[in-house]
Amino acid sequence: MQNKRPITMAESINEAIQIAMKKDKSMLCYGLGTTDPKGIFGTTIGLEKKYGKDRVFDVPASENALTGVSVGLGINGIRSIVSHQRLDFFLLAMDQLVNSAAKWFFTYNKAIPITIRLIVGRGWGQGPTHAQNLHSWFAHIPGLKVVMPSNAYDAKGLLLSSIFDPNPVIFIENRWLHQSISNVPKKQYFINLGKSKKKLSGKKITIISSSYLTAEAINACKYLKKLNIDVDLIDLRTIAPLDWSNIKKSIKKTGSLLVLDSGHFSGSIASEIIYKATNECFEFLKKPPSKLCQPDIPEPSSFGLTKKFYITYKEIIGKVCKMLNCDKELIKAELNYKKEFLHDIPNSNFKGPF
Amino acid sequence: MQNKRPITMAESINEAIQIAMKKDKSMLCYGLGTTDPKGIFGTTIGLEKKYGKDRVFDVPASENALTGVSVGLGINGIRSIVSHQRLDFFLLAMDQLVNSAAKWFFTYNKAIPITIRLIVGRGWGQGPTHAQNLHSWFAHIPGLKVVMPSNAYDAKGLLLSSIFDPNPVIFIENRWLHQSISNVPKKQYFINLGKSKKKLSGKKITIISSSYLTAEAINACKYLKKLNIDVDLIDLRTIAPLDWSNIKKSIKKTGSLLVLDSGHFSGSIASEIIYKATNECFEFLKKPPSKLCQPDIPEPSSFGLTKKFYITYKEIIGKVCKMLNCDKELIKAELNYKKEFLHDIPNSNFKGPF
Amino acid sequence: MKINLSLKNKIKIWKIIYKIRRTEEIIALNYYKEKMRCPTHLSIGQEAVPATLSLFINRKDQAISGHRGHAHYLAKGGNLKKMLCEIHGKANGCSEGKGGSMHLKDDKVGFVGTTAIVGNSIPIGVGLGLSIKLKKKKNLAIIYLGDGAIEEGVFYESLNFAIIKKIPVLFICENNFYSVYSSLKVRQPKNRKIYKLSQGIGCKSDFTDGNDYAKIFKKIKKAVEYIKSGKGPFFLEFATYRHREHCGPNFDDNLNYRPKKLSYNWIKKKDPLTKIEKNIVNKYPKKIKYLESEKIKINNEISSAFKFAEISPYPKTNILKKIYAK
Amino acid sequence: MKINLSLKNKIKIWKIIYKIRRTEEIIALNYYKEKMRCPTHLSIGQEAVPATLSLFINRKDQAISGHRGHAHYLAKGGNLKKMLCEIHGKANGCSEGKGGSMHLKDDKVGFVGTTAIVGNSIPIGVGLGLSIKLKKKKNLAIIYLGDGAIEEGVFYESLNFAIIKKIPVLFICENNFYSVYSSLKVRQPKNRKIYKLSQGIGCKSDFTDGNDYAKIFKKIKKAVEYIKSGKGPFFLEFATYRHREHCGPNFDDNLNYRPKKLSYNWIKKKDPLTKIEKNIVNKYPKKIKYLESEKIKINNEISSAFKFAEISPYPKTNILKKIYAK
Ligand SMILES: Cc1ncc(C[n+]2csc(CCOP(=O)(O)OP(=O)(O)O)c2C)c(N)n1
Ligand SMILES: Cc1ncc(C[n+]2csc(CCOP(=O)(O)OP(=O)(O)O)c2C)c(N)n1
Ligand SMILES: [Mg+2]
Ligand SMILES: [Mg+2]
Repeated sequence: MQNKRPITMAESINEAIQIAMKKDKSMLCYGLGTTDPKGIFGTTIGLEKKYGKDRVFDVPASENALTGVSVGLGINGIRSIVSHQRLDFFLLAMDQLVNSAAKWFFTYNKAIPITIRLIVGRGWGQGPTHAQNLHSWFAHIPGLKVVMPSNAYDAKGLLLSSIFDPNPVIFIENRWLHQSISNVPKKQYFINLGKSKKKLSGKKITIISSSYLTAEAINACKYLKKLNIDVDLIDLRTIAPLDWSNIKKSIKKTGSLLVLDSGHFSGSIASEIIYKATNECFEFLKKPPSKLCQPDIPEPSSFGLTKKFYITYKEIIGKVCKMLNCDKELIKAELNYKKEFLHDIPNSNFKGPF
Repeated sequence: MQNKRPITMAESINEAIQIAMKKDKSMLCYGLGTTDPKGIFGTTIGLEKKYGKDRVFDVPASENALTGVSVGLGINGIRSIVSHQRLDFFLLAMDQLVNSAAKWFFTYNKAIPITIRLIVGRGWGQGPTHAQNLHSWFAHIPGLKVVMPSNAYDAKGLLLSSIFDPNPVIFIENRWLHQSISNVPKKQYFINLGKSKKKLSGKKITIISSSYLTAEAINACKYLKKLNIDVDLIDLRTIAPLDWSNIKKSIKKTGSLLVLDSGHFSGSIASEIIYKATNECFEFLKKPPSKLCQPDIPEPSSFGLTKKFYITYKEIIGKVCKMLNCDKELIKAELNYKKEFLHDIPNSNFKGPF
Repeated sequence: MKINLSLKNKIKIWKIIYKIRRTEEIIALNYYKEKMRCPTHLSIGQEAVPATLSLFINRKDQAISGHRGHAHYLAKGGNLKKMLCEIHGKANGCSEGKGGSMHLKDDKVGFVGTTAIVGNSIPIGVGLGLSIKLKKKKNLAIIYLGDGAIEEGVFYESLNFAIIKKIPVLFICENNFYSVYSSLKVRQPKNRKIYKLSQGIGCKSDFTDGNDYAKIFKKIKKAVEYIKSGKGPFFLEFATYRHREHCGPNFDDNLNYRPKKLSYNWIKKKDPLTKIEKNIVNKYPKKIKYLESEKIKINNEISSAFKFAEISPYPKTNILKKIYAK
Repeated sequence: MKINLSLKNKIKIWKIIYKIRRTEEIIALNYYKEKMRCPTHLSIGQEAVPATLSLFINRKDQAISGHRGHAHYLAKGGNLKKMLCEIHGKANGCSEGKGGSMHLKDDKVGFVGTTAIVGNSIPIGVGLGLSIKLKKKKNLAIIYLGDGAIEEGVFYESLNFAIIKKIPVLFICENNFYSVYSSLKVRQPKNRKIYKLSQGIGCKSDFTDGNDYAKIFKKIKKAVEYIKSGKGPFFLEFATYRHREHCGPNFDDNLNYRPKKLSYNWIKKKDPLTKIEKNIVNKYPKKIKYLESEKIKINNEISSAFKFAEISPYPKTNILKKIYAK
């Protein structure tokens, strides 16, 4: 049983790094802002002081080189965790990621233990180059693992597994989750990469989600419950490797599939899941599987332009009801109960400007 | 009617660039090797002499900066065509491609007319970082167009359209097609981006292909014909935008779908097409749509390791027959007629080492 | 070039500095209202360089900048209303609300844009310069960059290319010693000057105090002459300082990431606005009245622009459909 | 360091140069058979630098290189059979046939790998150096790179980082004036020396003739001493020349991309093998016999290794399943 110890995901990530730094005395933790007063949204605060300047350090704005450095360290058996405050910045490092890190083990039979933390921005006017969800890029590259935690508890166990995985792991954190709270054991624990998590059990429809969308999905399912729609909700946890066997089981049970994906619509990982579903569960499908993705549009900055931009519990409810042909009036009535928050912040405590 | 004028795709690309350079007197053509004696597999030969050093030039090995330069040129209305001898090298330029080129029009309402030629290596021991097919990455990014010609005729018309398109266009050339020959009119002609091409008309199954795989598909269809399987073969020509309406029509007719994709299996554009097919043509599908992709493995270098690595007409025939439940013995007999070529070169004229 | 640092020109510089300063202060003052919902990097303290540069360039010269672009935009003559609308995410914004504070442009005055990825705008600026050269115009491209941006490989690649092709680009590096909270110490070799580095790459370069309009004036004059003579790019490094936090409206020296003495020296003793205003007032006391009346005008312009932004409508979402140019 | 350029050491250098030269020539001779089915970049003409360096390093020093890596691999003591097997795509290859000529490694002698993307191995080498430093070892990391590789921004980023962290890295830049067919003229500023550039970035650096073992010896000695004293990286630029085409077994000066005089001078007059052999033979005529007998040994070793590679089996395809380390 999990004890009651509510902490934020930022804190649970910090704990995971600390446990790892203690377990592996040679492991490094670096990246722009790692040692600064804000400590990457609080996730790296205190590390430099505890583990020393040799192991925890700030770096120049040279994303590509510093990715390559972690490959060199890995060749010599030194693990590293490298943080980037936005996924978008990491586009500068695609050569080292794809041509070096992802392929070194294949080519040279030498494990490269790197964990690359990428934070995905959202809201508060982040705009076109501070909020990209490009996880499907990473999942397309053989040799990489891609982890997308949805809560503080998972983040700790998944990050520990990522750090001690002998492969390059892309660990994607949605910025809106850093302040989300769950009960997190103090001790170390590992959550297997490649295994999904059943969040809710139901019979009417399978919903697949990951990262922040799991929070919206859970919210949606509460309302759907009131409409007598019980959902089999699976949180992917890792999108590469994909836990296909659990998804398959669920689809066979419900015969209906909705995949949520924060990436752009075209070329999303959602489509890959739907391909698999169609290919392997064709006879079980009662209706065409569907997906909700972000549109094929860069994120605009304006508060006025982002109002309908994100997938929220409302869109999920709407989509499920459409798929299952529910009574529209009923849904509307249910939804109108819900208080309106500002759509570009996760809660009233959330403050810009960064 | 197309006149008989057989030339290679390398030549037809060269012609397209020349036509464009004449039409638009300010347009530039650059990239590593553009002016060298080999002229990027023959595609840029003679250009410097005809259009001058100001407009046609070699550059330092600085892929990211030179992509940004083309954005700056585009802002001032100067078109450019930038060539990269391998797609893999272009991974260095993802920041400028995704964060600048793809988003400039969205953000600033200013068209950026760049054509980026990426050559995809294959065979002759290219190995892990000289043969990557990452077109699905580009198709995932809003604002980019992605063109993948399958023959000399298409290449000319598509390249002209790409160059005069006001958007950044990724023009992907499979190296094995450069020496492929078709009848190509001397004059200029444009092939619309976003429109596919019906290569064969049939009723039993829809096959979707692009680039070099179209050649293999055509080959496969010849054999399938002998087995009384007539195929509706669609060459995508451009994968972004995708010509969904034509694909849809075909699926409704045949009820069966096989998508060929030279990219890695997971997160392929093939899955996106299959998602659309399932979502919009569910009731027409007689069987689950299927795809053939390259495996989720980097390309190995060894002749011995690549033997079964690529999708050839044989795999296509095998897959179609499996989907349509044909007689296996018959297929084997048919296939054994075919003379064996070395699998790591497109034909006996093809020579390494680069 | 025949430009002198006459009283008239000093006043021109002062006006721009003052306008930028006041605009930024008004933004800071109102940020708490949560109507400007985007990351916002203020230029307070760093106004002297773009203001002085404005004497040497016209709207046919093209400038590009990064995340901290307000001062560069305004000094180039960028439309104040459109900037404030953009920061407010409004339809009248210079990027129609799509980009926010980090995406400013004004085509009418040759301000081509700003980008939010460090170093990202540098090669684009070189491309602008190359097109100017190819079109055989006498203008130049201006690339604003910070001391952090020079750490990105693309800076090095871009500078190398600009030198080879003798591209008319003026690199303006505002070295404020910090990249977010990180001091130069953890990012660059000790005692290596950025302008010397640029020289090592092969570019003409120079350095001066970026809060001293007179020194800036001299250096820019020389650099612009050099570029206009067709010899290629010039790299100017200016030491300067931001007064407030990296991103956002507040002061943050309480966090102690910058030495107290350093901040005191730059903020209290070397403030560029104080410096130029004092010079004018001391040397030409008769001008005090004029300055005061100008201040009123400028403040009025700002407050009416600010109100305009506040009451402007949000953009229609159909503009989001424009993903491809036609 | 107590190493002198004694006769013994000259012979050591000569042996390595000779072995590399002959291996490459045998590869070139046999390439037409189409059994070595991968892009292959020969080192003929550029053997002197890695051969001389080998006197100063041992198997605990780690080297990394790029597409033209044969000489670096062999000079570091890399297994000849495994290299030839790799080029032949055989199971006994040093990358089990997965990488080909452009992917060589031999862990036993500290040859960590080569990569096929220009500039790509540079930051990896810096990472190697950083781990050596963190483990408080006295060794160094060696990064081989060409004059083309320094054009990639990642070179600049990596060098900057190595300097800041005082990482024990020896940068060995073999400047053969060309990147494929492109001369330095179209790629780098006129009259800018690469070692001066590195100095501008903040790195200790030096330059010499890379075909003259005696000069190389002196410079490397100094550089290695500097690095081992803990002061950080050192950048050495060596002028040298490739005799054959960029990629493949042939001569290609008929294409006229290199000035005839330049080629004549470097290939005919400054050949590094001829130079060192002449010196030994002239100064120590008694050694002629020894050299001849060594030549036979080396040639025998090469031809038996070559045969071994030719008859070795192809790898089993199940090795391709190893995408993730366990
Ligand atoms: C590629 C990239 N890495 C990191 C960031 C985060 N970031 C935003 S501004 C900034 C500081 C840049 O420092 P400098 O160039 O000196 O500009 P200043 O803020 O001091 O004006 C950083 C690191 C970014 N936007 N892009
Ligand atoms: C990023 C990248 N761009 C281009 C190439 C193509 N390429 C292969 S080798 C080479 C030449 C590099 O020149 P240099 O570093 O001087 O090495 P050299 O071949 O002269 O030994 C080039 C451009 C590549 N492999 N990677
Ligand atoms: Mg700064
Ligand atoms: Mg070279």
